[in-house]
Amino acid sequence: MTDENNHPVLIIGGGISGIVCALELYRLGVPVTLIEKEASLGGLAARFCCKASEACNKCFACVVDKKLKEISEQSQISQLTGAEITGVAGDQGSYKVSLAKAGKVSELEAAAIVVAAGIDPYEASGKGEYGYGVIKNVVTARDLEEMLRFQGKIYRPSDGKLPQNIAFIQCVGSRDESIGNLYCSQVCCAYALRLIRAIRHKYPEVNATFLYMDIQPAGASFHDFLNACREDKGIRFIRSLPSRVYHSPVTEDLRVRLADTERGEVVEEPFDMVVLSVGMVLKKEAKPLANLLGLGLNEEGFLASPAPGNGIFVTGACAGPKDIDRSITHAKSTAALVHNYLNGR
Amino acid sequence: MIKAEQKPFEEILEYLAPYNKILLSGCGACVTVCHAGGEKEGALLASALRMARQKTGKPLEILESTPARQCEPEFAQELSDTIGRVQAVLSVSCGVGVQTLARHFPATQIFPGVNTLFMGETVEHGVWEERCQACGDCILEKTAGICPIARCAKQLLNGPCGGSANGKCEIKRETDCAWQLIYDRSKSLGQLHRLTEIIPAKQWGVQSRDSGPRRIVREDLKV
Amino acid sequence: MYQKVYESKATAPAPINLKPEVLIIGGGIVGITVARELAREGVQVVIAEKGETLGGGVRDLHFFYDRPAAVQKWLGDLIEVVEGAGNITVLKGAKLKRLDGQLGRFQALIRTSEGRERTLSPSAVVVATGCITRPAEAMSDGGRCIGSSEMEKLLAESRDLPVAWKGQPVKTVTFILDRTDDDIKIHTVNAIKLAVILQEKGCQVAVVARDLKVSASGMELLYRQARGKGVLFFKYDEPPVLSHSGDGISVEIPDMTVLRKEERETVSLLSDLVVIGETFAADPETQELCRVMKLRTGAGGALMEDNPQFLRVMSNRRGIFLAGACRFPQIIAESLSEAHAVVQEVKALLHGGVYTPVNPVAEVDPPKCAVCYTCVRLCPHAAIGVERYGDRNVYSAPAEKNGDTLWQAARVDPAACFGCGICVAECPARAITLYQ
Amino acid sequence: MSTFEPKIVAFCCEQSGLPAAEMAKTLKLKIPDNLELVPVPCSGRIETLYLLKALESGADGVVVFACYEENCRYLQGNVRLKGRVGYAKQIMAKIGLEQERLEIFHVATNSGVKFSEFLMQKADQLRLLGPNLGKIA
Repeated sequence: MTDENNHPVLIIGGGISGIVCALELYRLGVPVTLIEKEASLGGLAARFCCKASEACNKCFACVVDKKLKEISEQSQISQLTGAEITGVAGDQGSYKVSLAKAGKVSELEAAAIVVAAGIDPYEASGKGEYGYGVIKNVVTARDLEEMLRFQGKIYRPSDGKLPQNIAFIQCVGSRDESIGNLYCSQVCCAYALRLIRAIRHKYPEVNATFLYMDIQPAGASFHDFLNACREDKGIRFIRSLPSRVYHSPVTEDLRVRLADTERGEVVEEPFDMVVLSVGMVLKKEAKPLANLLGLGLNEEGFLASPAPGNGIFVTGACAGPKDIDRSITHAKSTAALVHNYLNGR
Repeated sequence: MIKAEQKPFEEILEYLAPYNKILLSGCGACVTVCHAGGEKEGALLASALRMARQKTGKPLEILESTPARQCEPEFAQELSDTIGRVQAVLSVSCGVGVQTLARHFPATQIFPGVNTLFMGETVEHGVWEERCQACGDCILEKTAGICPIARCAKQLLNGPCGGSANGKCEIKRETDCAWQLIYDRSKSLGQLHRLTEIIPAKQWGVQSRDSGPRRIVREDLKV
Repeated sequence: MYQKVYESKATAPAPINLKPEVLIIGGGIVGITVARELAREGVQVVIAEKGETLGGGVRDLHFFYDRPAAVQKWLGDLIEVVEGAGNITVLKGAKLKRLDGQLGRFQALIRTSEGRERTLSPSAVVVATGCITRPAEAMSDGGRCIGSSEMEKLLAESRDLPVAWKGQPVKTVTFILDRTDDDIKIHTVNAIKLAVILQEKGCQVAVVARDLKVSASGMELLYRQARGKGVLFFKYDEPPVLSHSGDGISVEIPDMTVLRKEERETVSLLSDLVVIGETFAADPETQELCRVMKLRTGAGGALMEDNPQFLRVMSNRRGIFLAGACRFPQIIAESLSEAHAVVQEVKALLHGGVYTPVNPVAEVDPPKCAVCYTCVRLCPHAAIGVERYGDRNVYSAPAEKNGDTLWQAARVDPAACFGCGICVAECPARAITLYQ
Repeated sequence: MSTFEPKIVAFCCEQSGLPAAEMAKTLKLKIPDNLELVPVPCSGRIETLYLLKALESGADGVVVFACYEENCRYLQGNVRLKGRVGYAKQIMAKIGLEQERLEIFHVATNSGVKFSEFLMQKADQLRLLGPNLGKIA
């Protein structure tokens, strides 16, 4: 193992962005220390499921597992899990970072720091009208991802049965003045539609209703994918965000109050399950970290890009909502910039 | 090159029924290129035969060999040791290779594993089409390099016939009319006048098969 | 035998030397950004631009949506840096006619508009050819219905003056989105950006769209800002109806804010100008470029399908990278992110100056090869060619090259081989082995 | 019949099937007892002959864990494989072997659960089908 105190680049955050950034810097021969607060690397995206239907739907979740494997085989990259940054001293090109790992405090020197703190999914209970956390059969898309990834099936939390009729409510925590999140999380339309297609492929009998404001594109093949969704008879598109989800404590069935644009009236429609497409917010722990590093927040509440030249970089979704694909591209480009910086350019 | 395809499996199984040890001999030339009888296809056939026989409770032992070209005597000779150890040979080379083996191993049954179909070209990967019927009297200079004997359903020497419609053959609608192709290519070459010339009926007698196989003899080459 | 996927080999493939020379095809924003970054690293860069000027599609833009700077000034400064850099050569009117060889020994033949030819031997090639824009199908007479880039130009030229079009003042402008058959956010970004500027200049602006694609950093805020300034937004399910009305165009659209269909009134937006975003399409020349470079094309003739394994910037061939709108039209910030990712890939490739194949590599046994071209046709990485070997004797050919005899066999270039084994499985002579 | 435990040969693409197998192992999911994993760099590496040879040399069922279409690391590997499996099935039909004994199953790196579920189902199916009579023990 190389001397841990002699790593010029410190990457904070072992999610997909941090991992890719570390791997890319390693390819350029730059010694890296990757710090992750949790017990293992991977971050949020490592708990997503494959959303393929007949063919790959380009959700990029498999790439995360692949990169995770790549870095686990890379003993040259120093990986500190379960470690937290407690202090940062020094400036430009010569930082002293204190970190706590398992109660022990140590200090690292770094010529550059990359912040890849990541995001938290929006805490859906903040939108009380949808009843998340109160009504059993209201789940988040993230819950659904984990069901599919770790159990390979979907079911109603109340009775374990396969829901026949699911409503997907978009923009939960995004584009929402009432909670102060004035940005589009950019990923939710695509992931929700991909989940729907994956579920409909596995269970053709399940119908889905997609309740949205505007459909946001995601990548080169999205156009064809969206057309396939529109042609799918089992997916109903309704441009209306519901005002409330009610539930029957007896049957655990749900009623969603929405404006049905097809019928031209406000209805309360029954569903077996409601999935909230939660958006992104800056990771909770990123704010104290930003304070330590003297980083500000931008208008959308994500980490603002620091002024160039002081050796601090921000990459991935903590700099603004990004899907896995664009987080990887961003992390790669950050690696090139860090390398430039270290070479005095 | 020569194009071939594998014979129906049941047919092969049937004539191999009396044997329990055979040689499957492929060929590294034409039948390899058309994926009919090279090492890969030969091995597949061997594996299939072994399993089919195993199922019937009468196992078949198969030795495999793929000489570079079965139609040369030296390559055929290379097989003699192996052939001495088997009861019969299944040759997945063209009909020529089968006969070369038959000539060199008079005491051994040689069975064909493929049907030899035609001399043709690769139209695209996995698609082959007939181009020459070896009439022995080439007229391609008159027909803009497109052979009506091989490609016209009626083998017309002066076409097209009345059934040609929209550039397609009347016998099989998806086939291009050879004479339409000849016309189009002659036109683009500025050689349309050649088509006003009547091509006389072929002297089939010159290269007749009524006295047995056609034969080329180069006295200067003989040893 | 079915377990035998690899053979082991004592001798590893020889490392391939890589000179720091890179060819960039396309001198748009992505091409020049990659050039500038690589040149800073000491790489010799040649930009082959098919037109006579650098800048590409960004030349049609005048305003950023997310910052106040002027696009043309920014672009001009960048071009100046690139054209002034000692180790960047810019070839204009240049087209790639041939690309032979593989990683480390690419041979590129470029013909410039004066008919001169240049041969280059870059270690890596970056394709950044962008896309083309076509005027959207608008009203047939072309009057009062303009493209988004024409509106940008109009605004850039009018500066402090009120907006005028063909000498007539422009008071009302309507942007119509989603008339083109694609799902990209550029149109929304441009429309809202221009709507804010127009509204500030005293025009009444409306934006009519099926979906407002605000999935870009800061766009939701800009959208709010636009509404705050009085820009009207209408959404439609059925495209709006356009008709001439006096001196202007009337855009008619049902008021979707009323839920009951039968109660919806038709809103008529009388507009001095209607702006429709241009269609972005793959450059038809991409097809020829792909043929020359043996690259794959995806949907609509753009470069490369959307395969997650390629992480946006890789192509099917080792040492060839893609970025920007030649793959998929994006907003500037996203294209630049890809440009820097390409820089990273090229830097990582050239790092150390040699490429050593690490993956398994396929190898043809020449005497067994029937030269059927199966592998050459099927290799997804264009790594196999039929080459002449030294000895004409088919049955004892050494696997060394010596170009003066006739006998040929397939040969896998170890630098270009990805080690997938597709050729191994397809070879009808079973002449190819995967060595680890 | 009750003691018959079918042998399954599972070709696993190293880009998808193998990581899925590893995930199944990590999550301690059930897999059939008589399973032979054959890692391949890409499902495109699997020769038609390998499929038959696996059956010939003792497999009761052969499964190929390949990447989803449009997600092949080598672009065409899984598409070429599809053609070969089709060809192998034609040959199996001639031999008189049940088509269920050979199947492609698409997975991704993160499909550990699917991997396990599919194999358990396959084993049940093969148990009902009985031993492969073409195998040469």
